[in-house]
Amino acid sequence: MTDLASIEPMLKVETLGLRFRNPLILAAGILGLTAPILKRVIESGAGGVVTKSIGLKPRKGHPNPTVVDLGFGLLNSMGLPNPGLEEFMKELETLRGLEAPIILSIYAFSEDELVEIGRIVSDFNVVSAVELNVSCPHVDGISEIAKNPVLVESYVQTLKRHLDKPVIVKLSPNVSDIVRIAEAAVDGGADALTAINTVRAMSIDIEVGRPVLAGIFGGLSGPAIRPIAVRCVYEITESLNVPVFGCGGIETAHDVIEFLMAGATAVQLGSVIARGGLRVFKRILKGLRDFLEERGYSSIDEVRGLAHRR
Amino acid sequence: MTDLASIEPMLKVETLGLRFRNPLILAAGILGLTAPILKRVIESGAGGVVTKSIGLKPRKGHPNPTVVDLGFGLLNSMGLPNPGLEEFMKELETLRGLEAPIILSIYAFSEDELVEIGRIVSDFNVVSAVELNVSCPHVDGISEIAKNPVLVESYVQTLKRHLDKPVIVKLSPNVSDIVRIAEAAVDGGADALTAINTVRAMSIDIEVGRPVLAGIFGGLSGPAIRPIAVRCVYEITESLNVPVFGCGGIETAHDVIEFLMAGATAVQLGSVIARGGLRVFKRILKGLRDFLEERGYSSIDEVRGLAHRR
Amino acid sequence: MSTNINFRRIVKLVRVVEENPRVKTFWFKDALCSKAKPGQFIMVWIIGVDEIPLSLSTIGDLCSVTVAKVGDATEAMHRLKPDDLIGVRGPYGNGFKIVKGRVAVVAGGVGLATLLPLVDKLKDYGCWIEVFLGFRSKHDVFQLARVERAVRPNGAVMIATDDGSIGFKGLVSELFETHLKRSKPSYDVVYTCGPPAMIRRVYELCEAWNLKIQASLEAYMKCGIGICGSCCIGPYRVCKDGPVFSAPQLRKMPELGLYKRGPDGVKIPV
Amino acid sequence: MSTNINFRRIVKLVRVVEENPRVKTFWFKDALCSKAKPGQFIMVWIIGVDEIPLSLSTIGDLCSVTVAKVGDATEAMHRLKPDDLIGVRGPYGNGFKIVKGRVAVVAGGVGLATLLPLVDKLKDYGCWIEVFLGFRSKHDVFQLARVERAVRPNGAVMIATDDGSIGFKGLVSELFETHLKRSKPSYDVVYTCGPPAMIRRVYELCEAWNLKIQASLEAYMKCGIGICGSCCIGPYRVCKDGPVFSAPQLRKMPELGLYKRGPDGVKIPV
Ligand SMILES: Cc1cc2nc3c(=O)[nH]c(=O)nc-3n(C[C@H](O)[C@H](O)[C@H](O)COP(=O)(O)OP(=O)(O)OC[C@H]3O[C@@H](n4cnc5c(N)ncnc54)[C@H](O)[C@@H]3O)c2cc1C
Ligand SMILES: Cc1cc2nc3c(=O)[nH]c(=O)nc-3n(C[C@H](O)[C@H](O)[C@H](O)COP(=O)(O)OP(=O)(O)OC[C@H]3O[C@@H](n4cnc5c(N)ncnc54)[C@H](O)[C@@H]3O)c2cc1C
Ligand SMILES: Cc1cc2nc3c(=O)[nH]c(=O)nc-3n(C[C@H](O)[C@H](O)[C@H](O)COP(=O)(O)O)c2cc1C
Ligand SMILES: Cc1cc2nc3c(=O)[nH]c(=O)nc-3n(C[C@H](O)[C@H](O)[C@H](O)COP(=O)(O)O)c2cc1C
Ligand code: FES
Ligand code: FES
Repeated sequence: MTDLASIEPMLKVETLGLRFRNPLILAAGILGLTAPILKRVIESGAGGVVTKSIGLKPRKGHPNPTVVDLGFGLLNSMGLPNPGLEEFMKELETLRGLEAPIILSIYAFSEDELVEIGRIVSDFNVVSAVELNVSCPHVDGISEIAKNPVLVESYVQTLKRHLDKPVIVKLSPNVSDIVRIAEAAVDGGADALTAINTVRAMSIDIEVGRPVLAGIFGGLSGPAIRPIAVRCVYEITESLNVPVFGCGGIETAHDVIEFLMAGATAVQLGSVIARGGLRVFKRILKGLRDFLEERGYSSIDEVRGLAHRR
Repeated sequence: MTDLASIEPMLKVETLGLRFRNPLILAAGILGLTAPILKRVIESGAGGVVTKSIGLKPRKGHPNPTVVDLGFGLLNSMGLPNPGLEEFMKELETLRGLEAPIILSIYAFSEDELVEIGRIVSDFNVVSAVELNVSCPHVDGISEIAKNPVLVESYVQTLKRHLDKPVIVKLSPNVSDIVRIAEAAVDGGADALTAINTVRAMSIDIEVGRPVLAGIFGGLSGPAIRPIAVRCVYEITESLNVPVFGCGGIETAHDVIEFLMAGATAVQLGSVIARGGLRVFKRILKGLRDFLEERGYSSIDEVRGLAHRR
Repeated sequence: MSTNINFRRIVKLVRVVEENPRVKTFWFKDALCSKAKPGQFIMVWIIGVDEIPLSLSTIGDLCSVTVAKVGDATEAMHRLKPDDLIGVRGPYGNGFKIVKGRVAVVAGGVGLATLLPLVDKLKDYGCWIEVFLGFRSKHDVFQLARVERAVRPNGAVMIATDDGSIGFKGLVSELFETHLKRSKPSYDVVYTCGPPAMIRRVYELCEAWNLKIQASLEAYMKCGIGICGSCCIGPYRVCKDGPVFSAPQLRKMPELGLYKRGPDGVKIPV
Repeated sequence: MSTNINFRRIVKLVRVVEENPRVKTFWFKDALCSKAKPGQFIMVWIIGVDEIPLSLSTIGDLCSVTVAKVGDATEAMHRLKPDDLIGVRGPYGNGFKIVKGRVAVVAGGVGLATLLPLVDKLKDYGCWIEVFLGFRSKHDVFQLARVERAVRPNGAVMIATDDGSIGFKGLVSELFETHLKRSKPSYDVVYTCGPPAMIRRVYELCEAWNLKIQASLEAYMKCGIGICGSCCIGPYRVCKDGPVFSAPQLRKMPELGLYKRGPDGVKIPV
């Protein structure tokens, strides 16, 4: 199974005018803070990578503790630490000629910031697409955006107007009606959606009577949120005809198939890397190949959306 | 530990003008469809019980499969099966003189229905309080109510106007801002809140390419949602001064303390009964007593809200 | 493979046997079912149709359920062919407690399905087994050879049919009563499964004759794991506390054989 | 008790020892830390203040961390008294690989803390151990007796201080270089921990003298479990792939000893 190339025909995904050799994409904020580790993730088998969410200015993020393992999921309140766009583009410069598209995740506190980001990134050809994070549940000024369809449409419109690359909008599950927000994103010009970001949550250390995170609230990820994420992907693809990257609690090839059947175009992996390391990519790829072969499917395109049949 | 009476002074909860001998209340829709099993739950140690959600007319609920175990939680789409209010009141008639308050859970598709329910239940003294379920995530016509603050306020107001009993409003986590909905409920006259009902979710059986539930979407309960529920209880009690029943994923005395520290007045137990049986009440009560004694607390009142300290 | 019995497994039907025009047996392989106890049941997902409780009628390397056609779900199941898929979860419930000695087995109709693995096991334990089988007519008899194989030479099989087309003419409870009166046998236990009215009658006979009873009951089920409350009879959940109940428990079920509950919890006279 | 090392345990400090005005050792009991390997670290929650990585400086029934006061979190930690609580998770990281034979241990400042359990263990394995310790001045020396006990009679301890107040005057890397030049020793491995510039120099010396190296590195950490990316040096995560690295890995870290990264990932010259 060192031979990724041989399984590419079964697993490749073409979307947004890009070619992913397989549907496993590194999720935003997972490792993607430096170029050498992104390169290593790609060498480990990822079909694509999303970087850490980057803003115009450097940001230290929330104080520690920022990540807690709850067993069935992680709770994090990283708070979008990042070195700022300019510094980060220098970092990415070294990443040319790799076998997987690089998607830059960005966030902005205002549409003015988006205009500037769009202009700067348009000419930066290391990056194939941009994922707009409007959904981080533990950063004031960001978490609110994803809840407001008017704001989402306007943000996406502004970014699209100033950015000459495909835009993926990353949605939040912490909303009354995710389809409504998805529609707003598409109306604003989103080329694709990612569902979902983490679920707003918290945990208390009862020995000391305090929240376990310094930031009090955090985002829940991992297996616990998978059924929520699958529901979101299904609801969106039931209503809208737009590529959706499924994300949330994926740990196995089984889980990937579940998201594909729910209608996802490809998937993103996050928390699983804490438990499974970078080996997860090859392990899951092998599992996908075995699943397809055993059931007589010739490619993942044949399972996509299957659960929508009536 | 057969002696529940001896630990009552540490564990009793007085709220809504009612006296619960301990903070462990059976959650709505768990077993509470017949009188003899409710009686058995109380004999097993529950400090109070909430019945199955009852409507004006009998309702068969969704077709099977309606309950699926995902390991870290349950997914259900019961669809509010119940024999209708009149039939159910006959059922409850036999439940007098028990050691724990009986809370009637109700739902209504319109305010007219609420008026009628309020009138009927006002004189029914088997029931100490009413929990209004506006939050079932898999029944059209109900799941929408909890998302709309105007509707919630109006529903609660109508019920309060026609019902001479304390009203608890059961909130949904499937909203953009649970505090806003909690406020609306309190503005409408709610005497207390329950947080949370299940989280809208789904799962797909990849062997057959279909949703695992006949109803496609269901509600996620159990450990997976505990950090979401704790967050909701904390957010509400941070903003509002109203008794909150914490509910979601509680399995151990540890979890109960976590909810109390988050600000809950008492808690409700649901899914844990699938794995732990009716023994869970006594097991948790023993755990609570041990926790309090080991840490030198004289009652649960001393831990309540502790995590809100700055 | 997971050992959580609640996780649903999709299994392929390896064989479908028509027992009689109303009853079919469906064979499949499932590791967890292979370890079930007699009297346990599984929740069977008839894909796209329904999920219903069915007793395991064979427990072994291959397992089976034996199903009477009585409504939508069972009719759909009867249309399934070898290689078709079903979903199973479980095994659930307490199952029968094996009592070594002299035992009676009283089965009504497809209730026999539930008792078959018990009879197999009782034979292994060397019990003296007297089996009373009730059917509508001789056309409804099924798995008789298997029962006779299990019982011989240490026991007896007696049959009652409503129309008298074979054996005793009348209800199996009447056959059982007649036998009790005539032979005054001292059974160590009476196992029974069948329609609720029959079970109630057998239970009453056991009370009168001072015999221990283990009765497998039925009730409408949704969750199968003891939380939804739809299967309650008296203070018991049939899915979790049962489906097999003893006399002290049956005494707390005044409704037994009088009414059952529908999916909505409404009482339906039986 | 759970065996998930990621679950945070609240432990009581049983003893706090002042090693020197800048360094204290904190003792506590924790089952999972008792099973750690030398060179592993834990994430310590200084409640209400910060969570920081600290190497285990003793691994046994009682464990310890030895902490230099360098900023807010470590200052707050220095204010803690016996019976105060801290949170711990881990142990994390790969730890040192034990090489039996003739080994050098090169420690700079509080980097010695990381190497102490290693020295204890090397002694158990009967290694010949030459320890090179670097401090600012004689007032900064700590745990010297423990090191000497572990080394004697099969090895030697050499000290360097910046001000020459004890031992060799100069950097410990200079002392090590001098020793290499003079004695041309053939170590089976060189273990090192200390400030990045020192590690870089020791690494260069090992490359030049063709010696195997195991260097324990530091980087800013948040998650400690290999997903947040804040501790990356070259293609490696210090928390998960490290903190102990060998020469082939160090060769892929051009930034080593030149710059480190802050919490925001911005490069800071060292
Ligand atoms: C523990 C247990 C073991 C059983 N074992 C067997 C068996 O081995 N063989 C067999 O043929 N039958 C068995 N049954 C009965 C079987 O489950 C029903 O016959 C079947 O569910 C009927 O479904 P239907 O849609 O075909 O009929 P319907 O037309 O829906 O109803 C016919 C009858 O079946 C009952 N029923 C329908 N759905 C359910 C349900 N989800 N749970 C319980 N009862 C239901 C109805 O209440 C009604 O009395 C068992 C039932 C229980 C509770
Ligand atoms: C694997 C590992 C093992 C360590 N073992 C020890 C040890 O045994 N004894 C000891 O005294 N020190 C050890 N350290 C260093 C220790 O973590 C820092 O000294 C401490 O975090 C400083 O916190 P502060 O708030 O007091 O200082 P600050 O004023 O915040 O910063 C001082 C320095 O500490 C670094 N630092 C601050 N926070 C962190 C963090 N979360 N992760 C990593 N570095 C940080 C800063 O980058 C800066 O270089 C270790 C570090 C690592 C990575
Ligand atoms: C430590 C950590 C950091 C994250 N940082 C970001 C981020 O910067 N931007 C973003 O859009 N999502 C971020 N996420 C969310 C993930 O990209 C992903 O949406 C979420 O974790 C669910 O996927 P998972 O269950 O596979 O982890 C982060 C998640 C974790 C656990
Ligand atoms: C099988 C099942 C049925 C339920 N029925 C109801 C109901 O009728 N009314 C209601 O308000 N909540 C209902 N709930 C939600 C529970 O009361 C509770 O809010 C939820 O399960 C979270 O708690 P838990 O994690 O302890 O189960 C039901 C939950 C389950 C699992
Ligand atoms: S079927 Fe749900 S409790 Fe028995
Ligand atoms: S500290 Fe997060 S990856 Fe190392």
